[in-house]
Amino acid sequence: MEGIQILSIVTFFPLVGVIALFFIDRENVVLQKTVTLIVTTVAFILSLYLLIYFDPAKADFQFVERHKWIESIGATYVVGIDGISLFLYLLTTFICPICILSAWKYIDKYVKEFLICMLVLEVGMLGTFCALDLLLFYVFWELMLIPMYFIIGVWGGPRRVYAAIKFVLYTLFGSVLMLVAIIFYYLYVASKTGEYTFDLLKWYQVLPPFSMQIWLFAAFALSFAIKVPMFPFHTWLPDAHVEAPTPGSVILAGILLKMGTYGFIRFAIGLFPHAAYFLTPLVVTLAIIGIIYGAMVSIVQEDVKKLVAFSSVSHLGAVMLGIFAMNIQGLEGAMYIMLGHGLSTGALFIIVGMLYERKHSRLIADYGGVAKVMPIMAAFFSVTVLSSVGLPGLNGFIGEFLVFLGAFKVKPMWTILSATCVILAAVYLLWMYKRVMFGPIREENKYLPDMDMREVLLMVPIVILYVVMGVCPNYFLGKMHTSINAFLQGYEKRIAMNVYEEKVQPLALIRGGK
Amino acid sequence: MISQMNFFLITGLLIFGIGATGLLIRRNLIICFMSIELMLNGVNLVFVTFSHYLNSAVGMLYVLFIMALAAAEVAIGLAIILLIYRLKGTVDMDSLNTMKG
Amino acid sequence: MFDFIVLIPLFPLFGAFLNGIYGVFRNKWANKPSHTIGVAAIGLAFGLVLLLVYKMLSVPIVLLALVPALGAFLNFIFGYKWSDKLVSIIGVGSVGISFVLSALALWKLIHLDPEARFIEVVFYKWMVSGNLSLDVAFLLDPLSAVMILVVTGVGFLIHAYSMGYMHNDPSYPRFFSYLNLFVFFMLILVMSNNFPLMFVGWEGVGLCSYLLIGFWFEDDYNAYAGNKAFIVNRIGDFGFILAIFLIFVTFGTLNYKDVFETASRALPYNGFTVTAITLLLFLGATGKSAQIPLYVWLPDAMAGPTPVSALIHAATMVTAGVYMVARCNALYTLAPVSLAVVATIGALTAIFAASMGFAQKDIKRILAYSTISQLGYMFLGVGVAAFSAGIFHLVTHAFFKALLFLSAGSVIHAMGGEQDVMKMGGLKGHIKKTFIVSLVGTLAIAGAPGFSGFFSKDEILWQAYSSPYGSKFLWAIGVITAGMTAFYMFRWLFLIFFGEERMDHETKHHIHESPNSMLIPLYVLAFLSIFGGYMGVPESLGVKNYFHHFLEPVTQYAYKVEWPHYSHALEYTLMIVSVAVAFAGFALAYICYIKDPSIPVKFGEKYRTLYKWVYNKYFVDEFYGILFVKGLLKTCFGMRAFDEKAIDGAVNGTGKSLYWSSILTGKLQTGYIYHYVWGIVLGLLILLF
Amino acid sequence: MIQEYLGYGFSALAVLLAVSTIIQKNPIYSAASLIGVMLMLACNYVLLNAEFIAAIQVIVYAGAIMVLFVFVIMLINVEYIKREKLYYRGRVFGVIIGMALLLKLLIVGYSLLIKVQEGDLPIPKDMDSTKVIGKYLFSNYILPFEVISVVLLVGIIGAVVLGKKERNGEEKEVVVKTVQHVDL
Repeated sequence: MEGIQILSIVTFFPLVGVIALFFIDRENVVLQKTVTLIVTTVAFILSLYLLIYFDPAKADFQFVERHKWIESIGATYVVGIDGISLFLYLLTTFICPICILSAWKYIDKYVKEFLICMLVLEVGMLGTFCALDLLLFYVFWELMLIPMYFIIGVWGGPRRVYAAIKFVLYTLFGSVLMLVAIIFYYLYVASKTGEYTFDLLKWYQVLPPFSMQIWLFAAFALSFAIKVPMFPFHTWLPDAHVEAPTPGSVILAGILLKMGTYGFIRFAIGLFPHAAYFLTPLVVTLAIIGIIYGAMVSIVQEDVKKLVAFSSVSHLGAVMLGIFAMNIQGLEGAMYIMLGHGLSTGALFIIVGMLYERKHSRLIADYGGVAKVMPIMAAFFSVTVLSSVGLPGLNGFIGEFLVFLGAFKVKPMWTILSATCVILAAVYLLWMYKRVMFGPIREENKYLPDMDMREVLLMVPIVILYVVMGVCPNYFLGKMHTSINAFLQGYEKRIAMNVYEEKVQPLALIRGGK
Repeated sequence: MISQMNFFLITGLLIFGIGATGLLIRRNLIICFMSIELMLNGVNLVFVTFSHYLNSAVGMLYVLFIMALAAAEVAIGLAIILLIYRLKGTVDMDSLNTMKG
Repeated sequence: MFDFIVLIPLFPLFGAFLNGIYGVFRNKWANKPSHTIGVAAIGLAFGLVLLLVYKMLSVPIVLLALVPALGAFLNFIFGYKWSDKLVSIIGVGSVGISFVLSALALWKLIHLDPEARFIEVVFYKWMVSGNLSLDVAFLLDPLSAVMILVVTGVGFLIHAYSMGYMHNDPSYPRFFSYLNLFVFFMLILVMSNNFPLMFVGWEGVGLCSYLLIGFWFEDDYNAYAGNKAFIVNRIGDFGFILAIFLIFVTFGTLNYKDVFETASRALPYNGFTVTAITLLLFLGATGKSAQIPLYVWLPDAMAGPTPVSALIHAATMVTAGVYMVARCNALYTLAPVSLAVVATIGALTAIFAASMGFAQKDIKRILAYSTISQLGYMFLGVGVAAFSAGIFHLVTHAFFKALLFLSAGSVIHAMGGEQDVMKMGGLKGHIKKTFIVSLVGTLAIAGAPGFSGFFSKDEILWQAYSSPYGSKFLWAIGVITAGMTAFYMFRWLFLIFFGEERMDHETKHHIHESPNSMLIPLYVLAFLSIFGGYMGVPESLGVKNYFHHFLEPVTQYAYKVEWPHYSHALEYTLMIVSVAVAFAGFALAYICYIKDPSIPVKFGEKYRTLYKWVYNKYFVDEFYGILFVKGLLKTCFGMRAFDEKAIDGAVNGTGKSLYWSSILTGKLQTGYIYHYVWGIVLGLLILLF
Repeated sequence: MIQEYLGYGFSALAVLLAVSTIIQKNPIYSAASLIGVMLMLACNYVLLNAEFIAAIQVIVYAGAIMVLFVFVIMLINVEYIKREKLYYRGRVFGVIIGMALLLKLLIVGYSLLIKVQEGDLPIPKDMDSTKVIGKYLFSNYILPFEVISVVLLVGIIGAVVLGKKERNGEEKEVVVKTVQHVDL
């Protein structure tokens, strides 16, 4: 196993596709798509290596690679995964081929550019999940933004430019603050240890004083909260989702949102435990508001995509609740919702995209009774909706159950409030499903074609995963236990240290820099 | 010795300042451009002076570089002025405000 | 030796899976090469799953599964024409095998010592997280044995009945797929050995109920009714899941056995925690079992096909709440407050729903209110800690209510889809066989002595009177309800089968008896409705109460308190009173609907307001509609406006303000070069200072 | 000693000519004054033992660059340029600011002068400045030298591109207009 730098290979493998695409004739669209599909699929298959050789008993990062990068400022290329990032990484490689397949007909202009964007986006996402160097993380984090900007802005709906700019500016706003915090902490680490480094593992060994933690946490948390998106920072999401093309929405909902929550676990809480502990009431309050608010707003949406977007706000609120419950059930549940939401919401967007391809409308009112002419679509749609509702036996339930259980252990009131989304989710999703699929069929919808082989093939793996994740969650949870336990132990150990005495002089820190 | 050096330095500064003043008070593009040359020459004098009195060749080398840059700058700058004149029929700065925000 | 019980729920699941796939793809696969591929793939998957199960259990009994598998495979190969037959084989066969296995399980269980009748079979580890460790494990004890027998037995009969009833429906495979899925989830519900797994079944049956109510989804009302059922159930589930969390936090485990043993050992009597747990659980039960205040979905649920109403909304699913309360008797006996709540809600629902049944005109809705009322009875039973009595009534009710619904289905079938009892009448002569079984069912539900309903209802009434948790008041409500039940059930019977024929000629011409595939299940159910009660004859009549003793290992917690002793004479008296009241109900119905059919009309005219209230179900639906649905929607619209105006407005406002301020600062760029030079020089000066 | 006085004289002349450069209304006079400034500075360079620089100053600045200026002034309608307003709001203020800058530079320069130290790359006593420059330019400063040559190349190409006449209609009209102006 030594010597094979599998993480780097998988992470940068999509670039092979980019190079290949450069040499394909612009007119030959099918070949372009095929090549991209093959490349992303191979990346997925390669990433299965991680799953097979991942040692669930080890709490450390695995498959770690270290290379020199920018020596003069102490930035290194360090990648590695643990139980927390493993499945997010795999989810990314899994979703990407599906996205390409879902874009097969949807994207009809600038196909080559689109595929290049998708491949670069995949590199960015994979890198974000495995980077263990803060500067590297930041580079990947920003790298995702650019292709996503183009995907929304070029291939999106009528208000795509507005949505794309809103998305990029909003996200950039947060990440710039994060960059400031990274640099600040970098200088602090240097002043403490005398070593200039961006290495996360070395940063973990330093514990800044409380007054500093609060600010740094706030900067990191704001950046991640926008990405998640948490309650007051969510408005970019509906716009971006509505305007983005299907694959864009899938990636956005399936993976990009998880980066915020992942960042919370790995960086915001991992580095600044006291601040996280201190601000837990605030974050949890926002999360609970997000859960209920997202659900209630989506009840009355007229646009299916917007509805699903707001349901994401609700689900991601549950993830945040689980994370900040700070116990094993909460965290594992949060991880599980992340995975489950990645699949089910991604699939919802794919299905909405399919409907849109047929009828060029996303308004619920334009459908009705479609199940009659599209039985296959109705079946896949219903399974997906049910998975999103959190029906036991499918993936959504396990995560919600664990999260609410974890939250209940901390404060029952948290769960009592947030579990109302169990009811509300049924209301908005089933009501939407009813209005789209059931009822008398309209004349103009009578000849909508059902799903074809490609579309069935694209949905089947997702649906199988729903069931597998719902029926055998232990397989997935088993790989997370050690890492999450270690994370919690580290958190508890660090939180027991006294950080309230030390004072820092920020200006002295900056002047003392290199 | 030092007083002599100061004198040259002051001359350089004066020429630089006169150049800056010219830049401020004139509206003719060509004359402004010449003022810039004046400023450059003032700086050149200071460089050479220091080079002489401090016994270092760096100053002279820099003067050479500045001259080369000035040559390139004048070539392009004058070409631009010509072009502006061709397009606008004037080199008066008052009529050149298309970059207005 | 009991490992095979794992297969009991699995068979219906296989059936659901196969029929579901087939139903979804059958239009696509008809006469296409992909047909064969798809079929082969599914057959392979089926075989693999069976192999897996077989390896896991190493029990030869798995081989039984290969028979329908082979049949399925062959039938798939032979194409579209035979598909309905194939679907029936898979659908009915899988439940049939489950029934056989359940009977086998019961048989084996009976041959164990009463103390040893508690068998847990671990299927596999479900989820582990910290100190939470859950198995997919099945529990076989007297209670679950009774339940699986009812579920698979009645389920099998209703499946068989559906073959005839749903004949020629274009979505035939889908129907059987859902029905099988329902049986699977119901079996999971009753066989699980921990709360979350029960919750899986609990939600799963809710899902199937949703799917089956909205089975004919082209009609908007059906889909609406399905949604209503699911959402109202979810409100109950909310309580259930909170109860699960509270149980876990209190006990650190979710396994029944551990929870109940710890509870009876460590929890204080009438403590806050146990009361909270039991009340939350009961909230779940009110949702699923249609009790006040969450009963509103059940009448609408009659929008589904009649076999569905029989199986799900009468015999099995709606009784899940009763099962749960009985299952948690160890907790409930510790919480007298909760028991009182259960009993009161049960009694109130019983009388309330019975009164709503008086004025209904839909043949199935009358039965739906009757179901709600009978469920209230069951809760009255378990609410006075007479858990075995509640379960007993559950069983007998499953028999006679399934019988009544299926007879109603037979009537509807005969009338060509007509459901209004006001447009029936005098059918006795046309469909005699259906009439006879309906009569049996009506007699059973009315509590005619000797029929199954008599024994079970009477036991509940007696316990309501005599139990330490009971009272004369509860008993009185029960007795009055018994009278009302007899009245509206005979009204139902008389309106359909007696009196003048009120249907039009066209319909009358087409009235025909149902086919044998529908009638045979009716006969079996009629037999059970008559004789099913004899397994629980009260001891005062001098026989051993088998049912009660069989369940005793499960319900033992109820007998830790001292039960008062009353004389047999009192019991006889009460029995006679209730029979007399029931007879009075019958007599009243006879007078009103056979002797002088004008009485109800006159009565309705005289007390117009009362009639209107009863007919409109006291406007509860409308009240809920305004209070919750409209209120929720209003709030949501408000929130959406808030989101778009305030939050997004703030975001866009930031952008806009930046835009305008940049336009303002842009004015500083005059475009004059010398202004920039000024800027440079001034800046230089400032820097030098 | 004579050198010292020569220095004063050249410097004084240079300053005077510089002032003349910026206040002449006619650009040609300005250019002539500027040439004078450069020549005076060249003389100063000779006094400062920088013969090579002095030569370059005369050849490149006074020769090449200023010739370019004069060419351009010739190409542009001188009559038109002469119409520039010499007195307007802000001119006085401009002079004040310029003088303030000068003063400030003097003050700052003086304060910095105290810190002046011996520089690196010393000039050996037995070498003249040309040799020194050659030696250092092709050893220590080889990279900047190369870079500056590239810059010059870019400058040449840039000037050519900018000066190239466009061939589409609208552009032509302007060119014609320009030619007419020259004729005038």
